[in-house]
Amino acid sequence: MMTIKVKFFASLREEVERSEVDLKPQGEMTVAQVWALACQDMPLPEHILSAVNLEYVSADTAVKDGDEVAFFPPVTGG
Amino acid sequence: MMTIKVKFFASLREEVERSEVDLKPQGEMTVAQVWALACQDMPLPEHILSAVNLEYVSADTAVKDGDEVAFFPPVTGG
Amino acid sequence: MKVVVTPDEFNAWTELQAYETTLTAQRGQWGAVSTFIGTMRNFNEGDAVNAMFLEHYPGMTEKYLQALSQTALQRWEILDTLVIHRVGHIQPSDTIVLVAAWASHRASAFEACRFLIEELKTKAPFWKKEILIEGERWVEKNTPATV
Amino acid sequence: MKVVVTPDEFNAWTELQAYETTLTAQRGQWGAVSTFIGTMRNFNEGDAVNAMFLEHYPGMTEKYLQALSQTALQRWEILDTLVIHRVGHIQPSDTIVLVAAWASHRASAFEACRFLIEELKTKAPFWKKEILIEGERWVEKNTPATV
Repeated sequence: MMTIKVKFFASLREEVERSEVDLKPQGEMTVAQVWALACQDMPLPEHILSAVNLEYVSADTAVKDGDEVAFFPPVTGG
Repeated sequence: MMTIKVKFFASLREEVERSEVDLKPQGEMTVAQVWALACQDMPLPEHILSAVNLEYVSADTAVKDGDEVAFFPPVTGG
Repeated sequence: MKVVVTPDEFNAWTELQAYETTLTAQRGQWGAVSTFIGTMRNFNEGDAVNAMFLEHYPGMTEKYLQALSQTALQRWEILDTLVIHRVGHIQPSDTIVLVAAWASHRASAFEACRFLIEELKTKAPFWKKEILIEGERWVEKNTPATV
Repeated sequence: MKVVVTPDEFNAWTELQAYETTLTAQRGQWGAVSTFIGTMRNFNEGDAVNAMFLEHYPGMTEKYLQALSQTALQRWEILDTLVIHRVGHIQPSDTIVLVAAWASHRASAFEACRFLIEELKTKAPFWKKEILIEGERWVEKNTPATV
């Protein structure tokens, strides 16, 4: 069994009504599958960005045990 | 009789060995003629810039009584 | 090279002066410094903005800005960079972001500085929430680079 | 808008901070400040430079820089500008020139700032003489905008 930490930021955090959740999936997963598991099969919105271990990744990236997966809306800093 | 103040700057000032000269020409003159009168008919070097009353002008600009005419090399500030 | 993400108010000019005095080894080598400072305006898209909350992704934000500064240092002939970004609760006219590049010549300084702010604005994980007279709203996108 | 031509050493960051505090009416309106600072390097064209003498045309230089600032204020959506240029005897690492533009958005700030320094370098009546170990030489041309 793996442990995956999932984080949500900004407007997405408010939408999914949580900032962080720990998942314990049985087998290998992609970022998209992590989203589906964390968000009860709500579709992953197209504009949402994802990161694994603090680096941008695409939704088909494989996730390993202990990874931190983050989802967030387009950035607006500066 | 007119009075024209002529100024030279930087390397040109060193070349003509003076920074300022007052001319008292008899009649109307262009900037090029002011140069010729001030510099004993030495040809006006092509790269030399000229100004009348603190504004850039071309060598064929007419000069009036009381004007300040300046000649200087390409600028290198900043 | 220095990157700071801070919840504390900062004065851009004081930070620039303080950082520059630490560049003792490069003194006399740089001839050009280009800086950009972003401050909070009291209006946006036609509405008065009373305050702002700036969220970030602790860890990823700093890592992204470090990598961005390294990229700038590799891509242009520049000697050093400074990036400071504010997070948390922000008041109008507060400084939000400061980027700076020191170089021998001006073209590299300007280009690296512009690169830093454009990349930061489009890719660094920060999110602005505006506090208006009537409620709050997340900023959905930044002003494009051309405006 | 302020233009200063001065024989006195100045600290760019202190001047920027001091000038910005006078912009009380525009506080909260600007969101972007772009600055460029030119300092004296201790080398040029492969030679060590010990000192520099910066000549100018008193009267015309100030007039040119005032007109240049006005042009920038008309051509871009900017709120204010600051230009300071040193003249006379200068030592390596001294600040020679400072230009700054305050604007609502960053593109105007960057473009106006770049315009100010490029026009200043190619048209404002200043001339640099470098004092080398073996004698002096007039600088014949500035580094082009693209380097």
